[in-house]
Amino acid sequence: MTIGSIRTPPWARIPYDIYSDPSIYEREQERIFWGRSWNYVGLEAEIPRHGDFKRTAVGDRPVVLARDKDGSIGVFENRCAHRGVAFCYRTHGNAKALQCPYHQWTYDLRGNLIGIPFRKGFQGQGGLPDDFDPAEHSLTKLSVTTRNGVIFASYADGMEPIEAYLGEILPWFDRMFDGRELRVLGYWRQRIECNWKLIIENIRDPYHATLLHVFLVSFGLNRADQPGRVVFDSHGRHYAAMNERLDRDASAEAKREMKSIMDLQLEGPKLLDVIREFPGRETLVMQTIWPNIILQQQSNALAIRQVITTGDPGGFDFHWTVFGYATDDEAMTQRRLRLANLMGPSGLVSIDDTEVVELTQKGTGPFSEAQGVIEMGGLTTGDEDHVITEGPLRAFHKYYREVMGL
Amino acid sequence: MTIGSIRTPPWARIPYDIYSDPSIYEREQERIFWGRSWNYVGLEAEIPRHGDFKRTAVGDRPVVLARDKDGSIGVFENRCAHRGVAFCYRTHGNAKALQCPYHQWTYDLRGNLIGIPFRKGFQGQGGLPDDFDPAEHSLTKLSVTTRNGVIFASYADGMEPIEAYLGEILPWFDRMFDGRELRVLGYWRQRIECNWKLIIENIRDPYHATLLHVFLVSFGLNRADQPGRVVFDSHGRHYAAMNERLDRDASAEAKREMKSIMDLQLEGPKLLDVIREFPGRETLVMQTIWPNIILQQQSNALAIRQVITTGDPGGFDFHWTVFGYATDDEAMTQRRLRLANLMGPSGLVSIDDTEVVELTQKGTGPFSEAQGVIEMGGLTTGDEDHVITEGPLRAFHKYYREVMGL
Amino acid sequence: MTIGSIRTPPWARIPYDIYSDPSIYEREQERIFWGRSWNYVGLEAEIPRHGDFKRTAVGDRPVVLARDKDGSIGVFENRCAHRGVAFCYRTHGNAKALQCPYHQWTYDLRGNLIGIPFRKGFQGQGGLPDDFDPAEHSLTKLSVTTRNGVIFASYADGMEPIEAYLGEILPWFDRMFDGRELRVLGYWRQRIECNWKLIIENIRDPYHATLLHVFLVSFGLNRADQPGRVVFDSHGRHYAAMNERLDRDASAEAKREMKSIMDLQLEGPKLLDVIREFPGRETLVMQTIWPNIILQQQSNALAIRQVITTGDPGGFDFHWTVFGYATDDEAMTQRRLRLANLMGPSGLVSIDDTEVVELTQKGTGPFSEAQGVIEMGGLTTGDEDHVITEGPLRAFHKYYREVMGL
Amino acid sequence: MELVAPDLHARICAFYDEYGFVCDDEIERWPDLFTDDATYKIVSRENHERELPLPTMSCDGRGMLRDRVTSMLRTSVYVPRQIRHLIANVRITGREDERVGTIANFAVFESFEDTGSRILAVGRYYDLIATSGPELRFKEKVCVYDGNLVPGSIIYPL
Amino acid sequence: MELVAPDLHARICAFYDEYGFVCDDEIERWPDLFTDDATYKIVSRENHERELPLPTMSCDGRGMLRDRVTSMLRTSVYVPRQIRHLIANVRITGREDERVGTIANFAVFESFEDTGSRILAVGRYYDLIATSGPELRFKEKVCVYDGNLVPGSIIYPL
Amino acid sequence: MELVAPDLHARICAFYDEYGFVCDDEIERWPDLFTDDATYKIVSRENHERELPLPTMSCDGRGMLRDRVTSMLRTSVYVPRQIRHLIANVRITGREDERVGTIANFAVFESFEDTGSRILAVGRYYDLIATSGPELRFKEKVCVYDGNLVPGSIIYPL
Ligand code: FES
Ligand code: FES
Ligand code: FES
Ligand SMILES: [Fe+3]
Ligand SMILES: [Fe+3]
Ligand SMILES: [Fe+3]
Repeated sequence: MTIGSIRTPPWARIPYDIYSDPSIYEREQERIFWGRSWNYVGLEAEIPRHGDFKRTAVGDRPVVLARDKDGSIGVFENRCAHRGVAFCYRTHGNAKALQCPYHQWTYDLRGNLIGIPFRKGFQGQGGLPDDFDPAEHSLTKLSVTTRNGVIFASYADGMEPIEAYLGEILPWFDRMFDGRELRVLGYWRQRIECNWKLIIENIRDPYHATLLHVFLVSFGLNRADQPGRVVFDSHGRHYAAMNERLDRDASAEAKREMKSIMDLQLEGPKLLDVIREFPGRETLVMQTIWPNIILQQQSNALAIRQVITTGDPGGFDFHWTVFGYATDDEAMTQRRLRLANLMGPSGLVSIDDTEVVELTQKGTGPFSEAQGVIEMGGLTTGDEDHVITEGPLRAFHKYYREVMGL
Repeated sequence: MTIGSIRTPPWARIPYDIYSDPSIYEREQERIFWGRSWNYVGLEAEIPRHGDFKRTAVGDRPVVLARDKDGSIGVFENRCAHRGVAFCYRTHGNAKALQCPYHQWTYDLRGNLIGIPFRKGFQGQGGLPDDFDPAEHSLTKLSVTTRNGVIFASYADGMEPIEAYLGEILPWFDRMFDGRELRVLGYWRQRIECNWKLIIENIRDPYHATLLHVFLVSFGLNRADQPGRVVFDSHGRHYAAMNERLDRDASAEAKREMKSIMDLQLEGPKLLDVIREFPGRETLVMQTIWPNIILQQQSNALAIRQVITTGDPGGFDFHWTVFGYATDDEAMTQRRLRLANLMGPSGLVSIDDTEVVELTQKGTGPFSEAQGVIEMGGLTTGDEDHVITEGPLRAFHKYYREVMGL
Repeated sequence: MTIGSIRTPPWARIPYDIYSDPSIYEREQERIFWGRSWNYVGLEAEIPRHGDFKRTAVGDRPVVLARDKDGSIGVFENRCAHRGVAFCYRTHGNAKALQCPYHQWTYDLRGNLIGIPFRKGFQGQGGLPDDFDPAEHSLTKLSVTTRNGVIFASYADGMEPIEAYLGEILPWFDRMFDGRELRVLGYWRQRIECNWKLIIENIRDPYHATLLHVFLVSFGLNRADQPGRVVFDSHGRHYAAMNERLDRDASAEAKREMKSIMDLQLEGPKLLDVIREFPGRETLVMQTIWPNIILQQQSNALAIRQVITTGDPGGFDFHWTVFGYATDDEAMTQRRLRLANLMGPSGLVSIDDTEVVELTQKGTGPFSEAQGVIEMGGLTTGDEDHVITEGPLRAFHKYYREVMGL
Repeated sequence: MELVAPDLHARICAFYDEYGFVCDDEIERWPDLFTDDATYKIVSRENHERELPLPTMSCDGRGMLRDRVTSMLRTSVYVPRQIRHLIANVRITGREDERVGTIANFAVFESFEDTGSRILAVGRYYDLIATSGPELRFKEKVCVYDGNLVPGSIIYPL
Repeated sequence: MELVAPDLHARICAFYDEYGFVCDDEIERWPDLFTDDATYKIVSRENHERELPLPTMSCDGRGMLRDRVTSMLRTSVYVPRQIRHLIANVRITGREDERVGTIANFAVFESFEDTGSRILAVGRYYDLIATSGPELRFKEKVCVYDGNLVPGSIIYPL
Repeated sequence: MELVAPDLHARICAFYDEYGFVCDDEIERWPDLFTDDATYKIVSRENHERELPLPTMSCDGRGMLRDRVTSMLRTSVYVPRQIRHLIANVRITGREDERVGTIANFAVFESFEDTGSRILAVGRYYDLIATSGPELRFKEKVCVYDGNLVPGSIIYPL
C-alpha cells in the first residue's frame, strides 16, 4: 500500500482495505485498543455504590468495571482465570464479589481471586497443588483512571495521566464533565454494519452536516454560515468541533451551497425547546476521544457514544449513554429527553449518519485497492476556524497510520 | 492441485476447492468478472428515457447504469469518488444527475464529477485546493457495449466488439435479441447457497434435464429422445443447447433410462399453452454467456438470469429478468406469464435445480481435495449433435482453468 | 505456542487458540475425525431392516449408514461420486438403493455404484467412455465396526478392533451396551455456539457438577460427598466417571464447599422416581469416547450425545439419541422419559452446561494468547478414586496435543 | 375502519386460520379453499409496486392449484421442510354482492429436518373472498412478499 | 371449519392471549393456567412425526410445572433473556364434555440484554382445554416446534 | 382474564389491525390514529426495566407525530425499506372512564429492495386507548422492544 506524493501526503487518502482487511483489524486491536490508549469504559454514576458493576468491552475484549468498598474502581477482563468463562453475564448489577458460575471461583471487586471451592480438596482427596498461588491467578486487570466522573481503562503500563492524554482537548472535555454529578437517562444500542472507524470519521467530518442532514437544514437548525471551528490535541488523535446557532436568516451564499433546503416548519416545536446551559457561545460541540468514544453536546442533548468492536471488520456495536446532571430539574430532563429524538437509533439526525456509514462499507468493501480523497480545506491537519474542512479526517489518518505502522 | 493424465485431461475433473476456497474466489473476481470479459448489466428497455438508471453489480462490485441525454449509456461504479459511499441506494430510478447523500458530490449520467458543494469554501474559508481537478475524480467508468438492446460492461480496455466476443454463439444470441424492442415483465431475486459456478454448470449440463426434472418428464414435456445439440464459441466459454419437442410418444429406450416417468396429466393444461414464435424447430434454447448470465427460451418463457456474487464463495444472489417483446399482444403476455410457473423461485423446473446446486455445495464443501468426474459423452469439448454429454462442462472448465491459471 | 515448565506440564494449561483458530480447526478434522479414530455414527436399532439408512456426519463430512440385505452395515460419504451432490437429503429412511437426484447415479447399500442412466448413451450417441469403470466411482467408504449395537466408522485403514480401541474403558461401555436390543426413544438437536471440545471437556470435568448445577445440589441429587471416581483407557482419550447417590444427609464439609445449596423440595417428585437397573453401586456414569461422543447414564436416563462439527471453530451441532432397551416395560419407559427432563435443550442440568460452554467461547475467543489452568487434583492424568480433580482434562489435552502435534 | 357485521369478520378470521393450517399441514386440501375459477398469485413487492405483471407462482383455476399440489407432493425434488404461517391483522376492505375484499399480514417461517427455523417470507395478502357458498372460498388471492430476495425457493404456498 | 359458538372461540383466543402474556412476563403464574392434573410437553417435530415419545420438556401435573418455574427463577444458570410469544391461527378441532381440542400456531422470539431478537421456535400447539371451571385451563398442552435444531436452550415454556 | 364486552375487544383488535396496516403502508395517516394530545414512545426493554426515562423515539402531541412523518417522507436519508407488523395477543388490562388500557405483542419485520426479510423488533405495546370518539384513538402508546441492540435504525414507527 503506497500512498502519497509531494503534493498529496498519505493521510489525504483513505486506503479502503482498512475497513475490511482482517489482518489490519487484528493489528488495530493490538495497537489501538489494547495498546497505548485510554479507553472509555463507563461513568462513575453507573456504579455509584459499593459492589455495583457494569460489563463493557475494550475493543473485542469483554471487561467488567466494579466499585470497591473504598470507592475505588477496578476494571478487569471478563474472563475467568480458571478456564476462561465470560463469567459476568449480566450487563450490570451489584454484588459483594464476582463468582464464575462454572466452578464458582470467586473474585473481589478488584479482580483478585479470593475463593476456590475444593481448593484443599474434599475428604482429603483432590484439590489444588500446595504451591498453587491464587495471587497469580487473578483476573487480568487494566489500568484505570477517571476524570470528573468518566472512567477510562488501559492495557498499557505507565500511561500518562488522562489530563496529559487529552492534552489540548481537555478544556472541551471538562466543559461537559465539569465535576457535577451525572445522571444517566438511558442507553441505546445499535448494530451498525460498517467498520468502526467510519463512525468516528463521521464525527470528525464537520463538512457533511449541512449537506447530509436535510432535517437540520430544512428546519433551520444547522447552517453553513454558522460560525464553527475545530481543535485537536497535539497528536491529532482527539478532536472537538464547535458550532454556534445563529438567529438571522441563512445567507444567500449558504443557501446556494445547501441545495437540499426545504424551508419547513415544525408542527411540534417543543422538540427544539432548548436553553443555553454551557459557558460560551457554542451550541453544538462534538468530540472524539481516541480511540473509542464520541462526546456529543447538541444543545441540551448530551451523550457518550462508545464503539464496541466484535471481531468483525465490517460491523460494530454502538453503545450510547445519554445523560444529564444530578442537579437537573424536571423541565431540563424533559428537554434533554425530547431533544434525544435527534439522536440514536431513531434520531432525526443520526438516521442519516447510520445510513451513510453503512453505505460506505458497501461502497468500499469490494474495492480494497481504491482510496478515499480527503482534501477539503487543503492538506492541513491542525486547528481551524471554520468547518468546511476535512482536516480532522487527515489528522485522524495521520495518527492512525503512525500507530498502525502503515 | 494436480489433475489429469494421458487418458483424462484436467478438465474432465472438477476440483472441489474451486467452490469454496476464498483465494480462488478472489482470483475469479480479478480475472473473470473484472478481467477480459463483457458482463451483462441490464437491458436498454430498463432505462429507456434520459435519466433512467439502474443499480446492479459486476461480480462483487456495485455498479450503476444510466441513460444520458444523447441516448448513450454510462456504466460506472457505485462508489463515490470522495469517500466511497455506495451512493445509489435505490434499485432503479430517474434523475438528472446522481448525487451522493454524504456531501452531495454530484455526477452526471456518465459518471463525471460535476458538482462539489463548498468546493471554493465558504465565506472565504476552506474548500478544495486550487489544483484539485474534478476530472480526476469522476466515478470509475466501465467500457460499455450493447447489442440489440442488451447492455454489457467491462473493466478491461480494448475489449473486442461484443459480436466478436460472442463469436459462434452470436446467431443464438440474436435469435432471442433480434432487434425488436423488449418489454420487461418482471424480476425475481433468489439467494442461492452455493458457489456461483454451480448454477452456470447446471445449465451447461443438458444431461440432467430428463433425469432430475420429474415434472417435465412425467407430464411429457421433456424426453431423452428429443433431438438436441450443443454449440460453443471457439473458446468454449459461451454455450447454447437446443431441444425440439416431439409429438410422438416417448420411445421404449427413452422410457427405460428415464426411470422417474409417472405419466401424469395436467389438470390445468393452460399452463402449457405455448406457440411457436422463433424460426427453426427448436423449442428450448438455453445459453450461458461468459461470465455472468444464462439466457433462457423455454417455448415462450424468456429470461435472463444474472449471477451476482457477494463476497462469499458459498452463495450468490440470482437475479432473473423475465421479458417479452413490445409487440406482444395480451394473449402472448399471458402465455409468457403462465409459463413463468416453470422458472424462478417457485419454478416447477427451477426448484429442482436450486435444490441440487445447494446440495452440491453441501456435498463438496467439506471435501476440498475431492473431484467431480465429467466424462459423459467422452472427453470432447466441442459442438455435438446430442445432449447426452458433459462436453459443455468440460469446455467450461477448460476455459476456466486457462483464465484462472490453474 | 510454548507452554509448560518443570512444574507445569503443557497439558495443565489450555491454550485458547484451540477454540477459535481456523487452521487448528482444520488440522483437527484431518488428524482427529478423519484420522485414526473410531467415530460413532449410530445405533443398529436405528437401521434394523434391510434398506434402512440414516444420515449423519464424521466431523464436517456428511456420511450415510445403511443396512444391507445380508444385515451388514455400510458407511459411506454423502457425496455423489459424479459431481458431489449430498444426495441423501433426508435424515433417515428406507430404500432399496440410494439414488442421487441430479443424474440418478445409483448406489447400493454399501455405496457401490450400480446404475448410471445413459451410461451407454442414447440412440447410439453420448454415454460414458468404454473404459469407464463404475467400480472406480463408488462412494468413498469408511471402515465400519459395531459393538453390542453401537456403530462406529473410521477413515483410517487397519484400525484396531473397537474392543482394543476402547481399551480399559470397555467394561463401562459394555455396562450400558450389554447386548440387549436398544430402543430409541427420540432425538434432540441443539446448536451450541462454542468449540466442540468445550462440551467434551465439560463432561471430563467432574469437578463442576456440585458447583454449577444448583438444581441438583439444591434438591439433594448431587453432592460432593458422594463416592466417585474416574477411569481412562491407556491413552487417556476415553474416560468414564462414576458416582454413587447417598441417602444420608450431606456432610457439613460438603455443604460448606457447595455454597449454592438452597434445600428445596420437588413439588412433583415423580420426576426423580428412579430405580437401580445396572449392576454395581454407581448411579451416574458419564463417559467420553474419543473423538465424538458422550455416553450418559444418569440413573435411568440413557443417552448418546454426538458432536457434529460444521466448518466453524466457534460452534457445533449437538445430536442426542435417547434410548432404553427393547425389554423395557411401559413404566420403565415413562421413567426414562420423565427423567429426560434433566437433559437436552431444556434439561434442568444441561441448561447450565450449555450456558457455561457458550460463555467460555465468549470468554476465550478474543484472547487467543491466554490459557486456562487445570491443576485441580494435582498434575495427574490417570485413574483416581475421587472427582475433585481435573485429571481427565489433563489427560484429554495430553492426548490431544500428541495427536495434533502441538 | 370499516363497519362490518362482527360475525362476518369472525368468519373471515376463522377462514384465514383454516388457510394457514391447511398450507402448513394438509396441503392436499389447499385447492379446496378456492373457488373453481379462482386465481392465486405469489408476487414480489418489487413487481407489485412497479406494476410489473410477473408473478412468482400463479394458478388460474382449481386445476392449476391441483397441479401445483401434485408437483409439491410427487414431482418436485427438494429437501424436506416444514412451513408455518402466522396470519394477523386481518381487515375487510370492501364488500359487494357476494364478495368481500380483505387484506391480512402474514409471516411464513420454514424449518428443515436438522436446522432451526428461519423467515421464508413476510408480507400481505390482498384477497377476494366468495361468501355465497356454505363455506368461504378465495376467489382471488394475491400474496405479496416484502423481501424480494427469496431464500432458496418458495415451494409451498404462502 | 367447525361451527362453534362464537363466544367460546373468543374465550379461547383470549385464553391464548393470556397464556402468551404469562409466559413472557409473569412466569410465576404459568402453572395456574393448567388444571391440577395437566400434562405439558414440548416436542420436536422430528420426534412428533416419527412417533418417538421423547419430549424436550415435560411436566405431569401442576407440581412439576411449579418445579420448572422454580428452576427458571432460582436454580438454573443462564444468560438473561426475554422471550416473546406471537400466537395466531387458533382453531377449535373438537369438543366433548367439558373439553375443547384446539390447535394454534406460535412463534416465540428471544432477545438477550445486548443483542437483537432471534427466532427461538415456531410451531404448533395441540391442546386440550378444560371448560368446566370459571376460567379456562389447559388439561393437555403439546408444543411441537418445527426447527429441530434448537438454538442453545429452551429455558422458558413455549 | 378480564371480563370485557366482546364487542369492545373486537373493536380494539380491529383498531390494532388498522394500526399495523397504516404503519406498513399508509404512514401519512399514522398521526390520525392518535388523539391530539397523545404521547407516543418507542423504548428499549433495557431502559423500560431499569426505569431509565430515555425513549428511542418520542412524540408529544399530534404535531410531533406529524413532524416524524415529514422526516420519514421528506428529510431523512435512508435506504428504502418495507416494514411489516404482526400484532397478536391483544389484551385489555383495565378500563376507566373513556379509556381502555391494553397490551399486545408485536413483531415488526423489515425488508430492503434486494434482500430478504429480517426481524426489526419484537416486543410489547402498553397502550391507552380513548374510546370517547366515533373511532378509537391512542391516547398513549408505548412500544417496548425486547432486542436492545437495534439492527441499524428504527425509522418507521413500531
Ligand atoms: S471457569 Fe470459572 S470457575 Fe472454572
Ligand atoms: S462520500 Fe460521497 S460526497 Fe462525500
Ligand atoms: S451429481 Fe449425482 S448423479 Fe450427477
Ligand atoms: Fe452527521
Ligand atoms: Fe435443470
Ligand atoms: Fe454439567
